[in-house]
Formats: sequence, structure tokens, C-alpha cells
Amino acid sequence: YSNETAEEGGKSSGGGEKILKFAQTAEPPSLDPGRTTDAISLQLDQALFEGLYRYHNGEYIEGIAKGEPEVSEDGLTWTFHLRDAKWSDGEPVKAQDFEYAWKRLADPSTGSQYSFLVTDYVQGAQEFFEGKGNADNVAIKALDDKTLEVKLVSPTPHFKQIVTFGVFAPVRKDYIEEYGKDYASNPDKMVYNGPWKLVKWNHDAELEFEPNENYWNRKAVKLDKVITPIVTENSTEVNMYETGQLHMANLSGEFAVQYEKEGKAKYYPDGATSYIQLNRETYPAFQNQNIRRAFALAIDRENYIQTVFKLPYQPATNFINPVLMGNKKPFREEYPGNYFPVTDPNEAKKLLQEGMKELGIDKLPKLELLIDDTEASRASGEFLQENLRNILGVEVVITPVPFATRLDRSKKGDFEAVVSLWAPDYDDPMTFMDMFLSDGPFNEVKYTNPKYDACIKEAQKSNDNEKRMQLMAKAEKILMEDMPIIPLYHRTKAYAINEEVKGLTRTAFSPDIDWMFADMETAK
Amino acid sequence: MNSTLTEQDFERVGKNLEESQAIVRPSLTYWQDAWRRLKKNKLAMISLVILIGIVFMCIFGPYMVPYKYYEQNYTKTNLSPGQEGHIFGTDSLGRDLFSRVWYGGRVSIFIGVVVALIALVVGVVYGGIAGYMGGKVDNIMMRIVDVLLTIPGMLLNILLLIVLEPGIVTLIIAFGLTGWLSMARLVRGQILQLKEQEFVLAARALGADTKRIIFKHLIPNILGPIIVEMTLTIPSAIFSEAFLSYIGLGIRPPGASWGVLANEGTKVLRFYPYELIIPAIFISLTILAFNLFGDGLRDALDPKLRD
Amino acid sequence: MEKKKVLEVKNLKVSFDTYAGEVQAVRGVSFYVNKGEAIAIVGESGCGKSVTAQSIMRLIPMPPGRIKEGEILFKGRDLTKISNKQMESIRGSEIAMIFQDPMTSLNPTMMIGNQIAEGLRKHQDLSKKESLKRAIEMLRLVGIPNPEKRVYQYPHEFSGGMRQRAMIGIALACNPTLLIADEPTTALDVTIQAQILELMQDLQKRLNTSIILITHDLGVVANVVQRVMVMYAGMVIESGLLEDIFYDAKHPYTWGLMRSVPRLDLEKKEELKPIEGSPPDLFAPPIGCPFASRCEYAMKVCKNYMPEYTKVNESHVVACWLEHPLAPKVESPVKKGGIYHETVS
Amino acid sequence: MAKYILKRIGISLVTIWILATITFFLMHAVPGDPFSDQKRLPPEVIENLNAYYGLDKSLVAQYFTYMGNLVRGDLGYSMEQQSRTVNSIIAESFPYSAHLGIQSLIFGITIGLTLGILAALHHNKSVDYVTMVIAVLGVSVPNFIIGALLQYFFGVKWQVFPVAQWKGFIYTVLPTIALGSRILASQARMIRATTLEVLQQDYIKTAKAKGLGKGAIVWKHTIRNAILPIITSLGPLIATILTGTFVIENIFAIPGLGKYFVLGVQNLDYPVILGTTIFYGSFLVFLNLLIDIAYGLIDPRIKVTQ
Amino acid sequence: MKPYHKLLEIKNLKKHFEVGKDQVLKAVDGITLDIYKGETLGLVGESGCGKSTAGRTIIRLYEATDGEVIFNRKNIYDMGKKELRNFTKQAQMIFQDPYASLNPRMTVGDIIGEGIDIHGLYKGKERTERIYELLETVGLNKEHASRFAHEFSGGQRQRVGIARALAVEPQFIVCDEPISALDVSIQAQVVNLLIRLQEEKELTYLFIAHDLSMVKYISDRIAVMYLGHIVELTSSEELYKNPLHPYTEALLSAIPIPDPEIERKRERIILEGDVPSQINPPKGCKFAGRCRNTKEICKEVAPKFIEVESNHFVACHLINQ
Ligand SMILES: Nc1ncnc2c1ncn2[C@@H]1O[C@H](COP(=O)(O)OP(=O)(O)OP(=O)(O)O)[C@@H](O)[C@H]1O
Ligand SMILES: Nc1ncnc2c1ncn2[C@@H]1O[C@H](COP(=O)(O)OP(=O)(O)OP(=O)(O)O)[C@@H](O)[C@H]1O
Ligand SMILES: [Mg+2]
Ligand SMILES: [Mg+2]
Repeated sequence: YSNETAEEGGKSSGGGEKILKFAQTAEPPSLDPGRTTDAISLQLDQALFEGLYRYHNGEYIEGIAKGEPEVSEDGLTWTFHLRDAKWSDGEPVKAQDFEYAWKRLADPSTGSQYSFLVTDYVQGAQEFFEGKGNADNVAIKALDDKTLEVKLVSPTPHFKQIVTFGVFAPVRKDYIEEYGKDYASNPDKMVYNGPWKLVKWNHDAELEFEPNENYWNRKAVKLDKVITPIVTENSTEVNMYETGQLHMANLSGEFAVQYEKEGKAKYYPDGATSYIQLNRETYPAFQNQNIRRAFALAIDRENYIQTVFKLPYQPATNFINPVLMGNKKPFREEYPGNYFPVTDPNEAKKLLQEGMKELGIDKLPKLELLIDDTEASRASGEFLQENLRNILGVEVVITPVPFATRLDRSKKGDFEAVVSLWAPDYDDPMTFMDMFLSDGPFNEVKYTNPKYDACIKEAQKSNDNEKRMQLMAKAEKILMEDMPIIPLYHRTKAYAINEEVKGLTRTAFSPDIDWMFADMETAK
Repeated sequence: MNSTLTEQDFERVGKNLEESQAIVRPSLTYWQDAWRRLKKNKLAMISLVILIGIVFMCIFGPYMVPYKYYEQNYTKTNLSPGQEGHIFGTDSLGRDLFSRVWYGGRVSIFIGVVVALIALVVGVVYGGIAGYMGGKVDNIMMRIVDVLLTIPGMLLNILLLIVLEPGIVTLIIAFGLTGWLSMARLVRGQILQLKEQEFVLAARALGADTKRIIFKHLIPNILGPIIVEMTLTIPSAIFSEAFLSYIGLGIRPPGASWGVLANEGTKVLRFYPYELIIPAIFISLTILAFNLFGDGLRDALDPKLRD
Repeated sequence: MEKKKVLEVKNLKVSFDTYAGEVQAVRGVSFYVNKGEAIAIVGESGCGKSVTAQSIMRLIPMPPGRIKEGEILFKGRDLTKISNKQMESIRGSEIAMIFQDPMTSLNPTMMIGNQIAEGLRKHQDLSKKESLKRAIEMLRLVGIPNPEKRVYQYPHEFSGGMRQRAMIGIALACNPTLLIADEPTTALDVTIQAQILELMQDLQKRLNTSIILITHDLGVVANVVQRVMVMYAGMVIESGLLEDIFYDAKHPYTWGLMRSVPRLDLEKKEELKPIEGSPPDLFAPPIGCPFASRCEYAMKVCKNYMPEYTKVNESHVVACWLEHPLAPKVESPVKKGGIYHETVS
Repeated sequence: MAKYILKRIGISLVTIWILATITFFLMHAVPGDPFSDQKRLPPEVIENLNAYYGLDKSLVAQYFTYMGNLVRGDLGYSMEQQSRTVNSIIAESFPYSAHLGIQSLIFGITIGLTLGILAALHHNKSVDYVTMVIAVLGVSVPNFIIGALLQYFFGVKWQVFPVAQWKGFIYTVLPTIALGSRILASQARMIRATTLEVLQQDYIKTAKAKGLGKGAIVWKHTIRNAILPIITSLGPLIATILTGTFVIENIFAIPGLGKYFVLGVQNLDYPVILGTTIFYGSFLVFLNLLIDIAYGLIDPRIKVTQ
Repeated sequence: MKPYHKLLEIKNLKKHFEVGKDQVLKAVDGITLDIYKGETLGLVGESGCGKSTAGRTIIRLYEATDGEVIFNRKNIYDMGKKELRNFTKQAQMIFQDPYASLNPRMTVGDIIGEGIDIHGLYKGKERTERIYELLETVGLNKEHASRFAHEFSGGQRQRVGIARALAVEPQFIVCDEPISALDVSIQAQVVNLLIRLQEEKELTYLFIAHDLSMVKYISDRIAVMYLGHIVELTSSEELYKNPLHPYTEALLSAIPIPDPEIERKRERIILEGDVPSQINPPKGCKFAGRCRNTKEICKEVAPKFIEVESNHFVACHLINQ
């Protein structure tokens, strides 16, 4: 065994070849940009494909598009100009490839989970998706090989951010027609226009990438090879990192503590916010605001984070995640919004008494708390259970269920309280705030407040960013006063990385992990 | 010697049948005999003592310390064994592992025992009917068992646990659903053998009804293998529970089982090895003891290995 | 008349250690077998016949069994003293044994031919082919038709009688000096039993093998052996030539044995005179004559003292207090040339 | 013989059908849908996806469609791994599980049998006790504990073997031991019991009476007969190994099929759950058939046709 | 010969077992005979020829495939549940294997008392008394009541088996090889006990054995069975003096006589070959394969069982002609 690593290690440093190795936590479900759904696939697609723009190091940089898009007066017509670029098989990248790819997203027969990103914005797309119109009526058009024109339903200043999302990458019609459902299931069943190409895909074991020689910006790609084994178990991943089989490892639980102690842990916020949803129908006591607030204040967020997660999460005393941009600065810097204390057990007890008096009860009924069946969720549930029992004297029954079941029961309102998590789709607080519109599809607690609705609706229509932020801050305040949900924390992730590796970044938005233009020190 | 004999010694006394009919060996029932042989098996006896000890601790252990198994103390997380009065230390939520281990044992052993009892009832009834009825009924019933046996049991358990709510009851249902199969097979085989035995025929010839034959003649005679099978079902249920805990389908929090504890322990193996080692020792010791005791019992109850 | 003794057992004592204590299965047995001679050991179930036989082969399970005392001289060598390896080379080649139940005494997963050839290969260094050829000969010798085919068959393809023949084939394969047959026909039907006995008699004459035939059926021995030993409760209580035992038995137990079998050839229905009671448990054998409690003629002395062996004639020995000069004279109820001759045509 | 096999195959097919049906309905009884994701989707998209995968039809209709495809050997596309068919998932991942399984079997059986026979030959002596404790220890420690301990000590601490992955023999050592220990233990116990039983048989006495040495008696007469009953236990044993691979595959990052089943369940990936269950089921059914036939060939007493 | 009142009439009784698919084992294949009150009818034949099956079918321990058994003028195969229970009181069985026929988990007292309990004959103290009485009848004593079967010797066990059968005061007992597993010296004990009981209680026996000498000793008449058929039936003296069927002859000659001189002079008929399988028995006479005098017809046609002389029935072509 030792021979083998020596040999591999020799390649990476001595032989001058730069091979980066890090683990993926699961097999990428689909590398077809049109059908991709998850963070891992998006991450890899960002390496294999290149859309108009690219999100890198917290900035939007040029991809296949040359320069900024032209936007019409009314903000509805967007025109993109393409640079000369080639697919890995030598064919040029054309505007038609984009047209085809984007229409494909809206095509119901594709079964894309991100079709709404097209149908919500592009004229004619919704009709096409619902089967009322056809592809020709979708206002996406290749004016020529290098020009792409899109007409939008309403002015959308952040449309550039939207098309940066991985699913908007171009795809080749000829490949898709040839391989059908099997497209992108194997390295030889796909074609690349991104910085990398997939050379080996041992399903569920390992993926291997090499630079795409035809990539227009080939020189930006520094590494010679990237190997990403698939390792589900976090402890295995860390063990591999420590024995030199990996250059980077995610850290959870005690590993994070350990690495933190040694000063080797790195962190990045991933944008997710966790909160408890309270169902006022199934647990009538939650109809009382004092009781809802009592719950919110009873939770000892600092100890919760420290004992359960052991990572520098931020205790959430608001809903919008701090990673999201406000007008000029991050939203949370502009509107710190600490709507309630991190914890206040005495106040909580007082509120509870008041609430119970108002309800005319002297004891809260048993509360069922729905959680995921993962290890961390379990500990989290146990903490909350004991915490609430201690402070409020309420008996909490925990029901751990598989993820899919948790979401399903949340959707159907089949819960009393459920620990949920929301991660941003795009870099704007709206990705959090539109959730609790009265008719919002994810308003699982059936929250309605006309004032809240009014603020959000107005913000949605507005073109003025500062005003939008103000409105959303106002709405957030209303939400936090009404407290249909109890925020718990804003999440942070930890990882360890070999010092040789340079330029690899972790972000809250895709593509996390951004390794496409990373480099390695070869000295050594 | 001969010289000392006199005429008198040669007085005829005739036969003494009473004496020749007397049974000189001490009377030993089947169970006494089994117990005697079990006692000779050191491993089995040690196992028995261990089991009794573990069961005792599972019942009374949680009351021996001033901490409840669910009580958290954020200032005292991950204490090593012995620190600050926590005999087995504490876990990452600051809960006392001593009470958790015994509470967990209670759950694990309870599951094992209940599953074994379900297997006992269902298996004995099912296998009993199949074996006793014989013929076509037996054929069909055993085909069903064969079919069920080809279903990978663990897969079925996982599906069931997801369909039903998590918790002890669900675990028991899931294990019970597959656990009785081998018992049914065993009972059927034994009954099939026994029912052709002449003592059963004799009872039938005396006009004994089915009930009497089953309860007086068949069951008492297959009790030995049944008990052995039960002692082996218990550890396998404990084992399965541990496995399911590993994939997150176990007991409802804050309840603990040994499986849950061990699984939590594996995550911190590097840092707080005792959090794995302690539950692992008890799981293994219990399973080991049940197995060795079961084996010993099998040897003790098997008339073929008599000496 | 001086014959060569092939086997001589002297004062053999074998015990088993059980939960209840020591079971004295064999309590001082002495006998011999001459070259080419067939002797029988008869006696009730549990009287120690098999243990005696298996002790000769050193096949009793140890523990719980153990040979407490005595010598087993085979061709002058004491079998109780030699090493296991030496014993192995004697087993099968010089002393062979046949067991009671032909159904279970053959390995069910091994071809009959191999089971015969195995011993040959071990003791006579034959090649596989040669040994199989011998096996075929053996099967033919014991009267199994079609032996060329039968060697390749498995025990379950043989009937009970054929299996017992195969067993005999195995035993005789290496031409042993001594053959011990432990109830070779008990598990068989009378018609098959007749076949097997006929075969054994025939083989003994042809191969000049010494035979120890163990049985509880006096009828079986009447035609096959030259001498008979009657065992009771771990001891030999009477032994002698066939005629001595059948026509001039001295021991009340031997008489009892004779009188408890109905005679097919008798026209008049003689009442059977069973031996009442049960034999003693060897776990706690009586200090006196073990038969005393069942013996019609028992005397006070019988209860307290073990009778000594009395020589009736050169070959006939009996252990009974009735032979003592002080004892009352008892007429044998089985008269010499008595009831057995009455109706013979 | 041919008729017998045909009949057995018939029964096997029925078994598989029952298995598929049970799994199908059980699976659809689980609350939730396969499109659950952190980023929750608008209802229209879900509807479209349901239509795409035919999940909008009635359960019975779906059932018949599925069965229709199944007859043609088409297990459908995975819903999670969208561009892969269940067939290809099985084809690619099963070899790993099989490799791991077979290697563990060989490891477990050879050592297990040796230990078990040794124990039986020294019944009630210290060899017996020691071997049995060692052996039973293997069944007593859950897989995931063994796996975690092996990985930590041999992989991380002493660095004797690689921590994870499956790229050559050296990588297979730890997983094989972790998975094989159970087999070892169960085999040892079983062979010990059967050997003890065989040693009581009359034909062993016969063999001794032939003058065979201890070796010949053990090799030629004892082991063969003692192993026979064990062969029938292979079916269930392989079943437990296959399902047991999940843990080991997870810990050692092995791309085997065991993982897929559990992942399938967690993601509610219907075709994968069904596919793997049916595959495992059929595999076992036919394995049992093979074992029965093999048993008939090995044990002359049993005529397969009966 | 004792007369004359037919206690049992067995007509064309058949018992076939299904073994495997489409395979029928004809254990008893049409036997016809009468059993008179107070007599002992011996039934002999080789192992596996169907003796036990016949005995069991006669008292309906096995359901007959075909045929009738008329007990005291009533067909037991037409009896209802109640009548059948009553029948079990009148017809009992003693089994071959003294080890297997006693429940190892019951005390001897309970084994004997079982019939008493089932039929509710005695209760409490009376029951105990009765058990002691039965024990003494069979030559055991009270102390034995609390012992378990495995503590007894073979002969003692068989006597327990007899006591069990006697407990319900039957008229008819099927003795299924009650002495085959016993030592010669013990056999006589049991046989004498059976004879004594027969005289005291006017019992009727069907005495099954494979040993002709003992059968001849105890029986008034003897039926010889071969492969599911009765091949010869007559009084025991007649059978010995004048055996007609070649199988009977062979059987008689095979029985060893404990007298060396006679044995030496005696000429045995050694049968060649083995008993054929009952699953696909040869057509024609079942004995044809082993018979010295086989003729063509024997292989083709099954001989009829007919009375060739008064009270002497035989099924053989050689005789019947
Ligand atoms: N392995 C053993 N353990 C304990 N006691 C034994 C063992 N083998 C034999 N005995 C005892 O030794 C005595 C003699 O047994 P043995 O087998 O020699 O009798 P036998 O004369 O051959 O009887 P049978 O005619 O039944 O074969 C019996 O009382 C028996 O209980
Ligand atoms: N329950 C059964 N199922 C199938 N076959 C049976 C059954 N009982 C008996 N037989 C078969 O019927 C045949 C006759 O058996 P039965 O026991 O009546 O013979 P038997 O003459 O009593 O023999 P033995 O002298 O060995 O007791 C045998 O071939 C036996 O295998
Ligand atoms: Mg014997
Ligand atoms: Mg019988």
C-alpha cells in the first residue's frame, strides 16, 4: 500500500503533474445540465460546461458571452453576444446551442426540475410548459451563430444572475438526439465546452477530469487532473484526507472541533437557514402569539449550536440569511434585524404563562416535532426536546423521518412542528421572503398577513433596489413579530484543505466547490 | 473365603423381584438432566451469569445514578468515564452514559425478547399447524415460508420502517414479521418427526383429541429446541436493531438503544473512543452470551450428545 | 488338541464415568479365542457385550469410558499398552469388526467400493485401481450380484441385507485374523438373517478366520460357533463348548435363557419360563451374584459373595454357588438331551 | 430432472412476482415523492415530473406498466441518477458487491470451517472454548463497529491498509475482514455442531474399525458429511451478506449495490428500490435453486427429482 | 381353535401412502380376514411388509384408503366422533418400540393415567389407586409411578405400555411387535403377561411380529403377510406342519432353533434377492421374484387368496391350481 501512495504522490509533486483529489459526498445524479437538480451535479456541470457567465470568487465573470448583455429600454429584451469558443469535439459553440438548451428546459417532456427558471421569466415559456403553446413561441432566439435574444415577461434586473445558474449551459442537440435519456450518463456520451472534460466515470466510485484542450480560456486551467472519489461517510472522508488520499475534506462534528483546535479548519457560510415551522391547525396552542414567542425565546441557541453542531453557526434571530446581498452591502449589514434575543428563558416562561392564561389552559399538550432521520438532526431534535421541556415544561415527542417523508408531510401540513431548512436559490433576500406570501407554494404554515403580502408584492414589482431591500426588511420584521416560524441558525460549513492547493473556493451558491481554476504548488 | 462358608449360607431364599425391579439411579427429569449438563458447560454458565447481570443492570442500572438518561448538561459534555461521578462518562449532549447504556440495553433486550416471543407464538402456531396437518396444507404453508425467506429480510425491514412510524413498536413489528420464519421451520420439522412417534400414536389410540396431543405430547417435547431457537433469536434482533440504527431507522429520540449509542459512538471514535467502546462491549457481550448460552443449551438439550 | 490362541482377554474391567457415578460396564472378563475358531458372547442387553468387543478394538469413547484393568493379548501383544498408531495398523487388518445396524454403519456419502477399498489402501498399500478391484472381489465373495456395478453405488442404493454384506466385505477385505461381529443380524429380518449367518459360516470355513459373534439370541449361535460365553451384568457367568452350554448348562441364568424361548419345532406347547425381574444397574452392581435377585435357586450366600469360577470340564466353566459342595443339588430344568430332543423326528 | 428444474423455475418466478408486488405497494405507501429536494419545486413542476415518470397515473396502472416492463427485463430509469437505467446501475455496482461478498465468503468459510472443525474435534476442551469464543465474537460485533474500528486502527492509525475505496486487492482486505467475520463465526458454529453430530454416527466407528487414522477419518468421513447440511444454509447466508454489504460499502466507500438499496430508500427512488429488491430476490431464489441442485449432486441420497 | 363370534371383520382393507408426486406406496393392499372374540391372531411378515400399517388401519389410527373394518357389527369407518371415541376405549394398541412409545416428558403414572383422563373413568384418589393397580397387574410397583420412562429398562417400559392399553379396559388389543425390541429373556415375561391378561380379561389380540416362533407360541391362528398382502392364513399348528405358501416355508426354515444338533441337520431355505419396492411393486405375485418355484403365471397374475383346505387360506398359484 505504501508503495502505491508513493507512486501517486510522486506523480502529483515530483513528476510535475498536478493532480487534485477531493471527495464528493454522493454520486452526481445527472450531469445533463437540462436535468440536473443538485449541488454536486451543478458543481461538476460548471466545470464541464460553460454558460454565458460564470460565478467565480463571488463575482459574475464572462463565460461564453462577450461583454455585458444588451437590455432594451423596457427591460424586457435581452441580447447576448457570444465569443468564439469550441466544443471539445472541435465544433463551434453557437447561439443555437443556447436556444436549444433553454427551450429544452421549458419543455415538459424534458422533465427538468428547473423549468420554472425559464417559464417564470421568458415570454411564451409558461404556455409551452403547460402544453398550450409550442417551442417556436418561446421567446428565445438565436439571431445568428453568435447572438442570442431573449424576451422576458417582466423586467428582471437580476436576469444575468439567473442565466449564470448551471442549468442554462448550452447543450448539443445532435448528442441529445443520439443518446436520449442516456445522454451524459458516461464520458463518451457527452460533449463539453467548459474548462474540463470528464475522462473516467466509475459510477459511485470515482470521477476523473482532465482539462478540455478546446476550452477558449485553456490557460486559466492550471491543474493537470482532478480526481473525485465518492465518499458518503464523513469520517471516511476525513480518514482519507489524513492518510493523504485526499487534498480536502469536509468536517463535521468532532472533526471540526479537532481541526479548529489545531487551527486547520476553514469555514464558509453555505447560505442555509434553519427554522421550526409551527402548525397552528394541528397544534392549536400555536394560535397564540405569546406561546409562539415563548418557544422562540426558550431555545438556547448558543448551546444548541455548540453542543449539537460544534461549528460556528450564527444563532438566527431573524430569517434572511446573512450571505445574501442587500443594496450595496450584504443585506444583514444593512439591516441587522435582531428581532428577538438569542435566548431569554425567563421571558419565555412569562410569555408562556400569559399565553396559557389567554387560552385558558394550564399545561401545553404534547408536541410532535418532525425531524430528519440523520445523525445531526437526531441530536438537534434531542437538544430541542430537552431544552423545551426544561424551560417550558412541554413534552416534545420527536419523530425522525426520511428526508422525502419530512418534506411530504410538511407540504401536506401533516405536522405540529417541523425543523426545516431553506437555502437560497439566487443571491437576493427575495429567495427567502417570497416563501411566506399567503399564496406562496412553500407557505406550509399557512401564514397570512396582508401587510406582509403587500410589502413583498411591492418589492417584487419594484426596479429600485434600495426600496426593495427596505420593503423586505419591513416584511421580515412583520414576519418575526407574527412568528409563524422560529429561526434557529444560519449555517456555516467547515473543511480542511491541503496547503498545496490554491484558488479553490467554497461558496453559498453554486458551484460549491469551485475548483475549476484552482492550482497546486508543485515545489516540495 | 470359602472355608468360612457354612451350610446356613446355602439356605435357599429364592428370587427377590422387588429388588431386581428397583431403580437405583437417582431420578432425573429431562430438565434436571439438561441443567446438570448445562452446568458442566463453563462457557454457557458464564454466559448465563453475564446475562443475568446485564438484565439486572438494565432493570436497575438507570436508577443507580442521579441522572436521567435524557438529561442534558451542556457544561459537562463528552466527559471521560469516571469523571465527575459519571461512571461511563457523558455524551456530546452532556447526558450520563451510565444511565443511557442501561436504558439502551433495556430497549435492545426488550426488542429482542419481544421479537423472540412473537417468533415463538407465530412460529410455533404456524409451524405446528403445518407440521401437524401435513400433506397439502403443510406443502402450501411451507412454500409460503420459502417465498418469504427469499425476501432479503433487511430490505423488508427498511421498507417497513419507512412506511410505519419509527419507534420500538415498529421495530418489533418489522423484526417480528421476518423473525418467526425460522422458528416455524424448526417447529414444523420437529412436529413432523414427533407426530409419527409411537407415543403420539398411542395417545391417539387412546382417543386423545388434537388439543391434548399438541399441548401434552408435542409441545413439551419440542420445548428444548424452541428455547434454543429463542435464545438465538434475541441476539439477532439486537443485531438488526443496531444495524437499522446505523442507517438512522431506530428508536425515537431521546430514547436510546445500544445500536443508537454505538452508532453515535462511531462518529466520535477518534476523540471519545469510550462512547463507542462501552456500548459496543455491551452489545457484543450480550449477543455473545446469548449465543454461547444458546449453544450450551442446545448441547444440553440434545439427547444425542448425552454422556 | 493344543490350539493357538489368537486373542486372550484377561480380567478386563471397563467403566464409564457418568453423572450418577461410575458405571461398571465390564467387571473382570476373561476369555480367549483360538485360531480359526468362532465363539459367541450371549447375554442380555446392557450386560457389556459391546463394551467388551469395543475394548478389544479400543473403540470405546474415552472419556467417559476407561479400561480400568486387565490385559488384551492379541498374538501375544497387549493391546491396552500399544500406541494409537500401532492400534490403527491392527484395526481392520488383523482385527475387524461388524456393527449391529447396517443402515447407519456405512458412510452415506461414500461409494461402497471406496469404503471397502479404503482399508485396503491403508493396510496393504494398494493403488486406487487395485484396491477397487479387490473391492469388487470382496463384494462377489459376500454374494452381491453384479459387483462391478455395485462398487460404484452408494449405501442408500443397497437393501439392508446387502449393506450388511457390504459391511462384512469391508471387515474381511484385509483378511483379518479375528472378526468381531457385534449383533450382525439383529436389525435384519429372519430370512435375511439366515442369509447372513450362512455367509459367515461359509466364510469362516473358507478363510479360517477367528470370529467373535455377539448376540442376545441363543438360536443364532447354535449353528455358527464352537464355543459360547454367557455374560451377565458385566461378567462371564458361564462358558463352554456349544454342547456344554446347550445340553449341560449349569447356571440358572443360562437355563432361564433356554426356557424363555419358545421352540418352533415343539408340537406341545411348553409354557415359557421367563426370567422375571430386570438385570441390575451396573451403576451400583450388587456385591454378590448379580443374578441372585432373579434366581429361583438363590441362596443366602449368593447375595453376599460373588461366586467363583468352577470348572465343569476342560472347556466348561461356570460361576455359580450351586456348584459349591455345600450347596443343595439342583436338577437342571433343561435336562441334558432333555426337552430339546423330545420331539425331534 | 429437466422437468423438476422447470417446475422450480416456475415457482421461483412466482416468488419474484410476489416479492415485486409486495415491494411495489409497500414502497408507494411511503409518504413523500422522489423529487423532494432541499430546493423545493413549484407544484406545476412536480406535476410535470410526475407525468414524466408516469407517477400521475393510478397506482394500479403504474403497477401494470411496471410489471409489463419487468417481463421485458426493463427495470426503468433511476429517478435520482436520472440518466442511468436501473439495469446499468445493477450491472455496474453488483460486481463490486459480488466481489466483496465472494471474497468475504471465502475468507469466512475457510477460516470458519477450520475453526469449527478444530473445535468439534476437541469438543469440551480448551481449544473448543477458545475457538468458539473467537468465532462467536464475530457474530457479536455489529458490522459497522468492526468496520469503523478496522478503518481507524489499520487505516488511519497504523496505516497498514488503505482507509477506503476499491482499487486493488490491498483495498479489499479491511472490508473483507469486516464483512467476513460474521460469516466466519456462523460457519464455525454450524460446522462445529454438524461435525459433532457426524462424529456420533456409527459409520465413524466403522471407519475407525477399518484402522483409518484420525486424519483420514476427519477428511474422508467427517467433513464431507458435516458440510452437507451447511450447503443448504448458504442461501440465507448469502442473503445476509448481500444486505450486509451496505454498511461496509458505506464505510469503505465501495461503489457496490448494497449502498444503492439504502440510498434508493432514502431518496424514494422507486425504480431503484424495486429494481434492487427484485434483483436481490431473484438472485437469492436462483441461488437457492442452484444450491438445491448442487446439494443433490453432492449428496447421493438426495434425488433432485423428488 | 377357539370359536366363533366374529369380533372384527376386515374386508379388502387398503392403505396407500402418497409419497412424492404421483407415487403411491401400497403399504396394505387389500387384506381380508376375521378376528374372533377371545382369540389371538398372529400376523407375521418381513420388515416393511405392512404389518404395522395394517394394525393401525384396523383400529383407525390411519384412515383406510379402501375397505371396511367391522367391529362388533359396526363399521368403524362409518362411526361418528362419539362412537369413535367409544371405540378407542374398546380397541387398544401396544407398540413395538418401548423407547419411542412412551412420552419422555411424562411420568409413568401420567402415561398410564392418560386413557383414564381422556375417557373420564376415574378421578382423584381413585385414579391414583387404579394406576397403582395397573402397575401391579403388569408386575411393576407403586414407586414406579412417579418415574420417567427413560429410567426403566426395556421390559419394564413395555409393561408400562401394556398397562396404558389396559387402563381403558379394552376388548381388543393390537400388539404391534411388542417383544421385537426386547431381550430374549424379557420377551417371555411380556408374552406370559399378555397371555395371563388375555385369560383374565377375555381379551382379543392381533399379535404382530416378525418372529414366527413367538407368534406360533402365542397365537391361535396366524396370518403371513408379504408386501401388503396376506399370503397364508391358518391355525398355528397347521401352519407349522403344513405350510403351503413358499414364503411361509422359507420363513419357517429361516428361524434359528436354539439347539445345535437340530440346527446342524436342518436344511435352510435361503431366499435369494430382496424384498421388492412397494412403490412400484411387480404385477403378479409379489413373491415371484424370490420364489424357488416361480412359473410364468406368477409374474403376470396376482394369485387369489382362497381357502384351499378348511380354515387354511393361501394365495399362491402353485397351490391354487
Ligand atoms: N458411552 C457410554 N457411557 C456410559 N455408559 C455406557 C456407555 N457405553 C456403554 N455404557 C454402559 O455399559 C453397559 C454395557 O453396555 P454394552 O453396550 O456393552 O451392552 P450390550 O451388552 O452390548 O447391550 P446390547 O445388547 O443392548 O447391545 C451398559 O449398562 C451401558 O449403559
Ligand atoms: N406414514 C407413512 N408414509 C409413507 N409411507 C409409510 C408410512 N408408514 C409406513 N409407510 C411405509 O409402508 C410400508 C409398510 O410399513 P409398516 O410400518 O406397516 O411395515 P411393518 O411391516 O410394520 O414393518 P416393521 O417390521 O419394520 O415394523 C413401509 O414401506 C413403510 O415405509
Ligand atoms: Mg451392544
Ligand atoms: Mg412395524
